[in-house]
Amino acid sequence: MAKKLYSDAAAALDGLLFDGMTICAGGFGLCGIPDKLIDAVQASGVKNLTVASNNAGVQGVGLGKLLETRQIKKMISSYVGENKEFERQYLAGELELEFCPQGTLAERCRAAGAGIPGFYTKTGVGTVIAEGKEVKIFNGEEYILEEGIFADISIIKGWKADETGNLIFRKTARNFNQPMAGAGKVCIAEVEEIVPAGSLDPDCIHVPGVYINRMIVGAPYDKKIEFRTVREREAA
Amino acid sequence: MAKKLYSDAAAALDGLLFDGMTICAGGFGLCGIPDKLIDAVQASGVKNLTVASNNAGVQGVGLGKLLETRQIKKMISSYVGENKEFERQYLAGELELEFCPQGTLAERCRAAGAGIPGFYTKTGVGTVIAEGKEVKIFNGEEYILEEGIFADISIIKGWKADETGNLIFRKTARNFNQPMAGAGKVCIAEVEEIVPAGSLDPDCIHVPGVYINRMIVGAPYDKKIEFRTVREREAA
Amino acid sequence: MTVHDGLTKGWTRDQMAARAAQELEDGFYVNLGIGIPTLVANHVPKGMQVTLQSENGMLGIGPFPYDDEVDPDLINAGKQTISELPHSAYFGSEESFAMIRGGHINLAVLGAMEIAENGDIANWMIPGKLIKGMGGAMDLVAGVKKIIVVMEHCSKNGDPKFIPACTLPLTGKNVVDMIVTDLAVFQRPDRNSPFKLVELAPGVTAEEVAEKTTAHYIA
Amino acid sequence: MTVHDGLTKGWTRDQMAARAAQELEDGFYVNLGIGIPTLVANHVPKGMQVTLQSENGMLGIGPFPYDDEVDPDLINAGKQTISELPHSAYFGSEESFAMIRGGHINLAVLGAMEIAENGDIANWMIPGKLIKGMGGAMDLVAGVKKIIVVMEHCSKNGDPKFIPACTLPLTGKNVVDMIVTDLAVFQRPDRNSPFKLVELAPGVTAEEVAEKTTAHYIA
Repeated sequence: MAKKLYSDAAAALDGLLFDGMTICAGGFGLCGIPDKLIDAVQASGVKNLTVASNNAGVQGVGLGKLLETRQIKKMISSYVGENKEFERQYLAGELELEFCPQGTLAERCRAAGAGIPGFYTKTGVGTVIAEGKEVKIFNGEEYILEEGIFADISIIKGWKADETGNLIFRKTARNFNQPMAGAGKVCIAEVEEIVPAGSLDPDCIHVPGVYINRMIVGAPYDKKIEFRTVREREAA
Repeated sequence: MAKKLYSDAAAALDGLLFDGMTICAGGFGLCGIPDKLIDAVQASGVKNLTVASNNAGVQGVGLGKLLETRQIKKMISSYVGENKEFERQYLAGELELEFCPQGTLAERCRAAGAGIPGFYTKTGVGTVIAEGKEVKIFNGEEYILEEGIFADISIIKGWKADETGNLIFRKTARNFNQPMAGAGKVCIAEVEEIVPAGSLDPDCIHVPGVYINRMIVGAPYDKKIEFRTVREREAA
Repeated sequence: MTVHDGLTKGWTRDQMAARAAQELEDGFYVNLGIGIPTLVANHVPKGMQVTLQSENGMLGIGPFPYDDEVDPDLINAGKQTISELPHSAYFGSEESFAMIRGGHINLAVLGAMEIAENGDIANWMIPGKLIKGMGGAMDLVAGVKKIIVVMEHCSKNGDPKFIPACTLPLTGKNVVDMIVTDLAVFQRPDRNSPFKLVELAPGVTAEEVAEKTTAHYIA
Repeated sequence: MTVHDGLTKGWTRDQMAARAAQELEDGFYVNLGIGIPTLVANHVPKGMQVTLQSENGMLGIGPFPYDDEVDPDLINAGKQTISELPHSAYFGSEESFAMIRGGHINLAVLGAMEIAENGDIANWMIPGKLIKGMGGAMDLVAGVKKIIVVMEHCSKNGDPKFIPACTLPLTGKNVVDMIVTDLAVFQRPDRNSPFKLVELAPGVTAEEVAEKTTAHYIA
């Protein structure tokens, strides 16, 4: 049968990378980011990337790595705080930035994967986000047209997948990995574990295998926490 | 705390029904249809309904019941074969019918629930479905505008739910119940079992409780099969 | 498998399905329509992994269930009871058509009433007859990467079904990539090209195909 | 809970949050912004079931975890580690904003830099400063049924923040329903109506509020 599992990230990306390409990258902050695939994109040296991702990583972590090597030409993001190198490149005019409201970004990626080139939303009406966008009235209210983000590849991070690519996420590490899976012409997933077909509940598959073209096991993971917040355990 | 669980279908629909209203009803054929809620809608005598449902039931089962009592003014469906009473009323001009491609129907309901009043699709371009609809070119190709179906209520059939309305489906009984949950101003779900909060895997909730306003336990169910197809067991 | 008997001309329904199955590739995700297309499932080459999609919300359709395993919650798009496989996955209708519309399904095999030489297809409605609806057919032809039509070469009245332009209401415009009939196979490399006659069923001549076809094609 | 000391004027941050919490209703699904809005969670009345939504894909946010329960896969929209509750549910970002955009969240409490008398809000960008992005704020104000803004009445420079028209780039147009500041509460019954001063913080007079407010409102 057709094998989706590759030995490592470089092998899984082989033949898919080219200068000027568009990449959809899952993750929210540093939660659920496709670390190993980002490393391999960095190592490949591919340039002039347009990257759609909710955030831009932090310095030296996640997409922050691709910013350091200046491989990214343009980011499509909703929030890019907490990254000095991003700030520097942006202010120096070295980096293009398209701000996109978080929900609109998620929906634009989901739309592309679902064959929907455009949809109307109330988000951003009357703001700079609406500038240059078509406005249409539905039921007496204004909506703006937002377009699907059709990427060359999607890179996502899952928890477990079976050999056929049926994939599940864990807790809030799901985030943008779910809507971005379908947005690329090819979707490459890194997961913590590959399990035999039949191990996952068929009623609980987050991304059906049809969306997953290539996979790697990225374990072990050193998962980063941006803001560690805890409470005191009550005295017994 | 706010109680979502009602004693029976009539109680769960109390105060929500009115003549001329629009209802989104889950189910595919006779699989996963909200039987008990349909019975209660019938018993209420509410009239001139617009019902969005992939199919129209069969005679005496599912929405077929509301057709017999002439409570439906208009159906929005993708396939209405296998129903003589439907055929009779339609040919006699007593029933309006809006054909909607199955995927477009699912997406129109999902869109309404997601606050999207319209989206573009290639489905139906160049066919009668495109008549009167706005055409827009994206990337050199034609797409048509389809609008969200915003219903007064959604009636759906789930498998299990916890007290807060987190709900899961079973196998292909999920179908239209999933996208229709959000399309109504109020969503009423009938399920086979209510389980304590904490019994369902939080990573595997099909419809988060925020979408479910009222619930009933509809068990026991006498689930109907339209075409029973089997294979022979090989001799041992 | 049906073997051609050398006496009757052309392909049987099962042979037409077998011919369409030659277009399958390892790893393909495929949607099969009702009727002859369903038979394609019986001709998947051994060792090839082909995953069948059902529009009502399933990947990995298994065979019909044993009598004591029939489950009303487990049906295909034709509303027949089916079974699941180890790699099956269920999802809602919105997700099912997201994958169809989004071009993630490699191949769909469908029946048709008429195919036009430009690739138009009509397979859902005959004006004047009661129309049952298009179900998922319009979504499939609009979204799936490759569309194969399997149909009898002529209607019951003997009229050609591969014609210059469809007379029935369309299901999709310029969407068909390949046509398998009981007499022949037509194919085209892309949707800007005309169809070409690429194969004849046993005992069928190119002249006979030409006689029974009003569509223009490359002979 | 903070008790007003009778000496300092106006409400503390915690008291502002407590005031906003009075708008909660049993069964509400609520999204809380970063900063003072987060404190609203500490003031949910006993016995009332309020479910907190996190835009990164969770319903039912629990308290901060114990030190040995911290999980990098479980964070809120502010990227802080959190815990789950028995009725928690996880979903993707597309679903998270489907429920926000679709009007299924009852209430959002947000901070702001400026609120205009017509209900416009600016809370994401100061031109000339590095802009970090709007995150989910534009989606929240566009989609959530009721929007409460909790903010200091004046900026650090002493300039009014409830003003005739926003000077900063907008987050949303005519979307705010209620404003809770350290000095007063403004409310309006619907988005076609002007705001009305409905409550004064202890020790604050209507005259002082009028002095520190350039927006027109019903006194």
